[in-house]
Amino acid sequence: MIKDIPIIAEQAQQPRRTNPLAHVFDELMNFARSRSLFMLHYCTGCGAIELPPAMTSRFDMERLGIQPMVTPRQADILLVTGYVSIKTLKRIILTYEQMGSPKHVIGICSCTVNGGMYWQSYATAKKLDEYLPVDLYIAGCMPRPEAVISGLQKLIDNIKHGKSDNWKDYYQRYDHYLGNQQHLFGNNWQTPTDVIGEAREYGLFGPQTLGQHTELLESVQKPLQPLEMKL
Amino acid sequence: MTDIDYKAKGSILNPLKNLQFLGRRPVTQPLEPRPASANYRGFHLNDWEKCIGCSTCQKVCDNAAITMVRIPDIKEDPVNGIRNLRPAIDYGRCCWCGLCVDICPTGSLSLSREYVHTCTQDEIDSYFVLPDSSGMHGTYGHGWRKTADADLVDLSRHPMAHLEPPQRSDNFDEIMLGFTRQEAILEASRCVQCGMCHDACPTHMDAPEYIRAIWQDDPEEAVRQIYRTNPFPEVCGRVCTHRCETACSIGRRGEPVAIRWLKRYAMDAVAPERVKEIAAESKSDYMTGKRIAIIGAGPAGLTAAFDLIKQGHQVDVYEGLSEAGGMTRWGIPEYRLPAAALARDVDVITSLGVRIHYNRWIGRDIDMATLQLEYDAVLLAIGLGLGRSTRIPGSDHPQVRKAVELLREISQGSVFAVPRSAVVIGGGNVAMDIARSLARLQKREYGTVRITACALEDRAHFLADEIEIIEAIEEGIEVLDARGPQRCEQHADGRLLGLKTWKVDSIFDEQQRFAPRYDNSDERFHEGEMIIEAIGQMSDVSVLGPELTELLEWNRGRLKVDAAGRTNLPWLWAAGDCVNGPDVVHAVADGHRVAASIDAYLNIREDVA
Amino acid sequence: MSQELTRMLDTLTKDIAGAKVTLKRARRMRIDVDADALPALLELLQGRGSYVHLSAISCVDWIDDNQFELVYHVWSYESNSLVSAHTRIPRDPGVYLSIYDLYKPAAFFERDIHEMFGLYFEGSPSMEKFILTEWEGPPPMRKDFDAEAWVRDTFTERDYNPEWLKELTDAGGGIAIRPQDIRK
Amino acid sequence: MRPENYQAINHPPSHEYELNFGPNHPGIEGNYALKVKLQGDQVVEAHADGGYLHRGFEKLMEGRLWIQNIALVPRICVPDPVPMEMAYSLAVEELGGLEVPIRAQWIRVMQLELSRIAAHLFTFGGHAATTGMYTTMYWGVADRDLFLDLFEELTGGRVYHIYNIPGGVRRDIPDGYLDRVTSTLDYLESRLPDYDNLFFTNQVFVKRATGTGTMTQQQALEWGVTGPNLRATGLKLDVRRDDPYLVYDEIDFDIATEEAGDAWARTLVRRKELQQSIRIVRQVIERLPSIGGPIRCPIPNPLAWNVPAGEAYARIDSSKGEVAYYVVSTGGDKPYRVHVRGPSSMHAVQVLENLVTGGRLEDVAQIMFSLDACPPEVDR
Amino acid sequence: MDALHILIELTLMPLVAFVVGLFMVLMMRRIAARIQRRVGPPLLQPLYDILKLYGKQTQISHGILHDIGIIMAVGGYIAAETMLPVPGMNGIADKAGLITLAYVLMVPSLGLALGVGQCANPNGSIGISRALTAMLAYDIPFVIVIFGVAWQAGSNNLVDIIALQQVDGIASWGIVQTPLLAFAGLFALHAILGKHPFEIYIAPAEIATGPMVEMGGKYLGGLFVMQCFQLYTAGVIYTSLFLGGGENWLTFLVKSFAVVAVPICIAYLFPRFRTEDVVRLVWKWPVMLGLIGIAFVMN
Repeated sequence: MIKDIPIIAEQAQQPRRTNPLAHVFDELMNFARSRSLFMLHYCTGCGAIELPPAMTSRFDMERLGIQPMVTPRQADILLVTGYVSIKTLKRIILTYEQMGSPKHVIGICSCTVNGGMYWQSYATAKKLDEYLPVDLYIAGCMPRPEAVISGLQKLIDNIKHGKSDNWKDYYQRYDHYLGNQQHLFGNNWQTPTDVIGEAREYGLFGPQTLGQHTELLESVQKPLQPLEMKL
Repeated sequence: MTDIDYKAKGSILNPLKNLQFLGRRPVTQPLEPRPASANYRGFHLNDWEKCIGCSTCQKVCDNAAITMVRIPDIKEDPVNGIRNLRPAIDYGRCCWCGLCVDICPTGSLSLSREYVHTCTQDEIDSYFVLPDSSGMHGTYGHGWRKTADADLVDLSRHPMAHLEPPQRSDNFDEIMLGFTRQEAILEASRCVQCGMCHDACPTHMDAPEYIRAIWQDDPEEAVRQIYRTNPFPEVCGRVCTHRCETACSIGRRGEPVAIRWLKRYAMDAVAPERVKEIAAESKSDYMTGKRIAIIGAGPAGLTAAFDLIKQGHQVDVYEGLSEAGGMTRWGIPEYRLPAAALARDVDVITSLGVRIHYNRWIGRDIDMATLQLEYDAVLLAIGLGLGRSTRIPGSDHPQVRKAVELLREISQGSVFAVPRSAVVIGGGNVAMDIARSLARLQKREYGTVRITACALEDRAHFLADEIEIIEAIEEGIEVLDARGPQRCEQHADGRLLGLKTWKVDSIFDEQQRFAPRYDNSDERFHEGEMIIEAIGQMSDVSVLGPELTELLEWNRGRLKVDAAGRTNLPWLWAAGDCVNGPDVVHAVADGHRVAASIDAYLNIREDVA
Repeated sequence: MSQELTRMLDTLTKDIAGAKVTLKRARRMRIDVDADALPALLELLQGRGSYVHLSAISCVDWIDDNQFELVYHVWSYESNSLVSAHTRIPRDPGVYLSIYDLYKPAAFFERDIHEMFGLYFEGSPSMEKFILTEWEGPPPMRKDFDAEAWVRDTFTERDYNPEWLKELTDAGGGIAIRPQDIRK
Repeated sequence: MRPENYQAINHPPSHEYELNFGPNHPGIEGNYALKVKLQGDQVVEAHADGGYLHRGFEKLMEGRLWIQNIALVPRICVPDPVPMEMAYSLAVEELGGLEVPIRAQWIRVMQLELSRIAAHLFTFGGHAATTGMYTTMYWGVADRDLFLDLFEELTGGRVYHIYNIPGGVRRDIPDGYLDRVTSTLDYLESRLPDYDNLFFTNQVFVKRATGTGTMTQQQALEWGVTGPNLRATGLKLDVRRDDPYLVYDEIDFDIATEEAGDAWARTLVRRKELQQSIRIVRQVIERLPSIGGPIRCPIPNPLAWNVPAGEAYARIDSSKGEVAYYVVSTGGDKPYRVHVRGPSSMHAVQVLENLVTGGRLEDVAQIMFSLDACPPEVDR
Repeated sequence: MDALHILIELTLMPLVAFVVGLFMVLMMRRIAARIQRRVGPPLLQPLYDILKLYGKQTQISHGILHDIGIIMAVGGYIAAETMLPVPGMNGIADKAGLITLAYVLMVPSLGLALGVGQCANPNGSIGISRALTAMLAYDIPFVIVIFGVAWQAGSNNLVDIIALQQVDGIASWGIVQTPLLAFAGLFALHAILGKHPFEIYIAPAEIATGPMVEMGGKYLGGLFVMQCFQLYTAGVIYTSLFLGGGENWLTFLVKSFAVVAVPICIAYLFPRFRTEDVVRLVWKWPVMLGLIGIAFVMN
């Protein structure tokens, strides 16, 4: 029972829209995007303990239009809160690929930058940006809710000005990210999402989308069993 | 506090009572970050004025987040223990535990109350920060900083067993009894391994390494580390001027690690025979056939001998007196450095094959020209055997003595009339040595001590070690500061009465030249049957003979040598106190330097040949 | 009270060959026992000594002796005391008996020790991996697994190059001691 | 999107199907997973799946100095980190023969109990949220934040205090701190009626929690349940009483118990413990000013500290249950082995699996939160 | 009334419903925030959310039924809006009766069921089965209430019912005339809105937001729009049935917002029931009250 799941995406960016209203529309969309961020409710690491305070009454993220969402399909921002064990990293990548673009990754705590506290641990990945494009880092171990909110304000600002589009990089340099993922997870690594196909759809297919790592992926790829699909 | 029967109390309408919150103010904080608490652990601050670059913070950092960065603008000052390194923090590692602050020996590091930093992927380099006192994004004031009750650095030294004044004041027994194993390990554990001592030491002893070895309860390894750079550990373990301890980073705020005593502990803990084996470990099997003569069996000469013999050269040492050690043998009293300890050091050196010819006085028993002919190289390490005179009126009286000469007599056991009272001129270690030696003799002979030591310097600037002064006072010696000697008063019968001094206003003039000014209204008289001048020593260069003296170049009364210790004559080197002034460890360093130079010279000559 | 406890334990263990009871401090007892006798000891402790709560099973890798030490910490709610039963088994082949039928919590600890040390427990309900399901290396808690070296081989460190560092390097300074330089 | 990956799940003939609870699931505390096999909405099988938060603490600790580990240990249980620091410190103190000054012990007790209050408030919020009552969560977390403010003032950190080191605590209490603790406690007490109205006497919640995840005394003992969960089955057992550490034997408090052993009883035990903790902290506030002296005994230079060889087993009652550290030293500057026994390694694995099986899908999350399981303790 | 007029009304009425619905969503979130002691979202937050969701670049569809399901969900409500009279506009309310309205209101749930079924996510399936159970539960009191009101008014036309209630001021309002039915109606309304304690099919902690689990982008946007319509519909139906409808726009809006505020205020103070408890409760109290109310009406 195979179902066809088409992607209804915006057409690849038009070369230059002549309609002056289009510009206004883009601005409006950027503004709406910046003021409405759904955050994926996924406690990947210990920094997540400061998210409930940031969400709840004392620091109330909803003032900025940010609210937690439960499934990746609905989320716009993925907060990677601290260290990512290799086991979790796989889920984070799956989750990230399932999120709808435009999507943003925020690396919280030291651990997402250079390993942090667990720099000598065999169980955690050290640099998040090797595996996923990161839009923003918030320093701290763990950052206080105020710091998280300041970071989110900066993200809002960047989105408003159309600057925060690192998610495109994942499509444009998929080979690079896939290579790092394969290095860590082994050569049999694959995800249910067809990133290359999506890159074509979005007009984000770049010279580095394909490469030796995607070739390797093609060669080992096999249809996933339902249970494996869910990992 | 009563227990509530929650199930019974509950009504379905209970929660509706909380609709009151519709009318209450929210508890939400404003969006701007709140000021953090007074001891918040935020981003780092570092006071560069206080920081000495010891990199202890780097060692305690559990996340390997600290990198030491060299700042070319800051001047290195190894003698005072300052490096031009400053810590840089990787906030991709840091966990803000504040251990670096709590252990910082100088107290320069602290954490600020600033906690917000965000950046995009392109700005990720901003996670690597060289903190100074201005904070990450502006000064937010100190948060977590060092407090007295939370210091992780152990500021006080472990006390060593020693003889109390009643036990020691009438004999020449060694005062310091040495660390026990437990004490040594505890004292060694204070070390933070910064290596400031290594940099400050003239001979660059690997103090952090041997301290670590002692802490690991491996004294043999400690001895091995010690012998890499110093063949006089017994001596240096007792009477070294310990510049290492001056530079020690722990000493910035507390008592420095007792590096000198630890060295002595290592030597005490290993049997002399085993020490010999360890010292011989790196000796070359190959004999070069070169012959080197060394004049003077003091620390400089013997160190050079030690190095050269290990490189396979044949070494002959000519010593004018009956025992080796030079000033360490004759100039330092037994209670500070027992002759047996020195003998052990010398023993190790001779066990490697160094031949020492005693009682061979250059110019009397053997002359320089002969040496030049018979040997490939000659090293002059004759030390500072003569005392200087103050040349004040009356100083030519026979009972006005030079400290070095008197000390030598005491060490040699010569019999002389012990004065009932004495005045020592000088405030250096030699002055204290002679004062305390005489005090012991007085105590033994007469049961009382009547000795006055008067120094030019005021108490804060005494040249002698603090502990020497304290112990001298404990032993009943009157130590006076800022007294300028003016005249040795004689009785009409020629008997020496004592010394007249004036108070010193200042010692140096504006150009920092020696030009003492006195306040003659404050005149005092110090009674003394004997006056001992301990204001400095000089070399007995008469051994060179007039011919050689003419040939050599001189610099203000001292032999002029190049950086490697070589004189202007190609076959002649000079080393030790006679070149550098009095300091044991400096002499050792000099010995190494000269030995390396001689070795290089001999190798080149061999190549040419 | 502790004296009584030790006496009680002494009588309890008198039939068990090689069992040695030491009182470490108040409420902490240590029993060293041969590997063969441990299940019997635990059965006695549980049944007659009221040590019903298995607090933990700890494993220590004594690689120099080529042995694993297993420490069973059992607590008595009646006498309020902890008995740590120590036993050693050879590191190779690293197989031991499960005590699941005595203490249910053993299932977790034995499973944990199995994946962390590679020590197999016969009779344990599940020896499947739990935490390290996606780990392919050797059992990581073994002393011969050098985690830091593994990390060095697998990951790279971030190479920062901020402006201030460039300026310092140009001026003749720059990075002097990296943190990894001081680690032996 | 690769179409073949979107197959429907093949339902087995018995109409059983599997559902993954987590790791990304709001009904799971932290990053943890539960694979449940369902028949209708009846759970027939449950398998816990951990390791998402695994960092290899025990390995890391073998590679760090004794003192460096104090920065590491609080991370083993994020919502309630203080008992971790404390248990580690107690074990090292026992090994090193360190005598902790009395003042430090009282400060530690205060810190432990404040941490318990904060953890319980957090748990109430989480538990309420699993049943959809977010207001309790919003309140609970906001009120917990006031306690984090207290911690921040005392220790310099909101969540990771890194405040206890072997030998004592790192800083003395700031001026006027005890007054602020008192006023925060007063505030919390004044809030308790609101919480009672909203949550503890809320009949809908009572109805949901009663009979959910019930275990008997016998089962609880057999499964190695500890802490509030054990006390909810009617057993008056508490490490603070039975195996007193610090100065708990000088402190007057009641052990809160309930009989039923279900989610409701567990919540109520925590509610009562909250009051007991307030009581304990008030006793500390009363006593502390009269206790002078240092806050730490002298410890050797942390860079060269060889803790004498030996082994120690330190137990502590955290808000989740029995925390224990088994520390082995061979006389080196680093631990030879540290074994962390987190209470959740029982609660989140065996106990949870047992309680969930046979229950309903809608109760899974509630059971997990009512057990107050803390996955990082399991994963370490 | 010519066709053009009807057409204008048919366009305007959903638009008005949407705008009012946006503010109802805002009110809901603000009330929640207030009870939870926080500030809450800014004024236009509901609009931003919808705009953003429609502006997402990735729009993942799980098949044609998925699309149709959402269209049904939103469309059902749009159709319902045209049957709810507002001051000055009756739309097709005078042509369609209450029974039609009740049927139309079932369309969104069914549509959602259709769409979610396509997603092949077990959480969604469980969620939708719960949603249908809930529908089954609340429809019975709802129908009873409608029946009672229609019996009382002697008409199943909302325009007539409103007109009847406006005859004599407050005294003629349904809430005064038939208080039991009005209470049952409020109960049913609460259940229709699916707010706590009846929020069984969203239940994030149990089934990770149920039907919404695979919805992203504009599909979720559709659900957000649907939520606006849902709140509006609930408020307006109840206002029309029991509060005399809107004499003018001001009273109309005040009444509708007030009606919606009641279940929302309650919702944030209660946890959710289990599924069977919902059914049991909804079939017990509102049905009982409704039936008694009808008995009174029939007398």
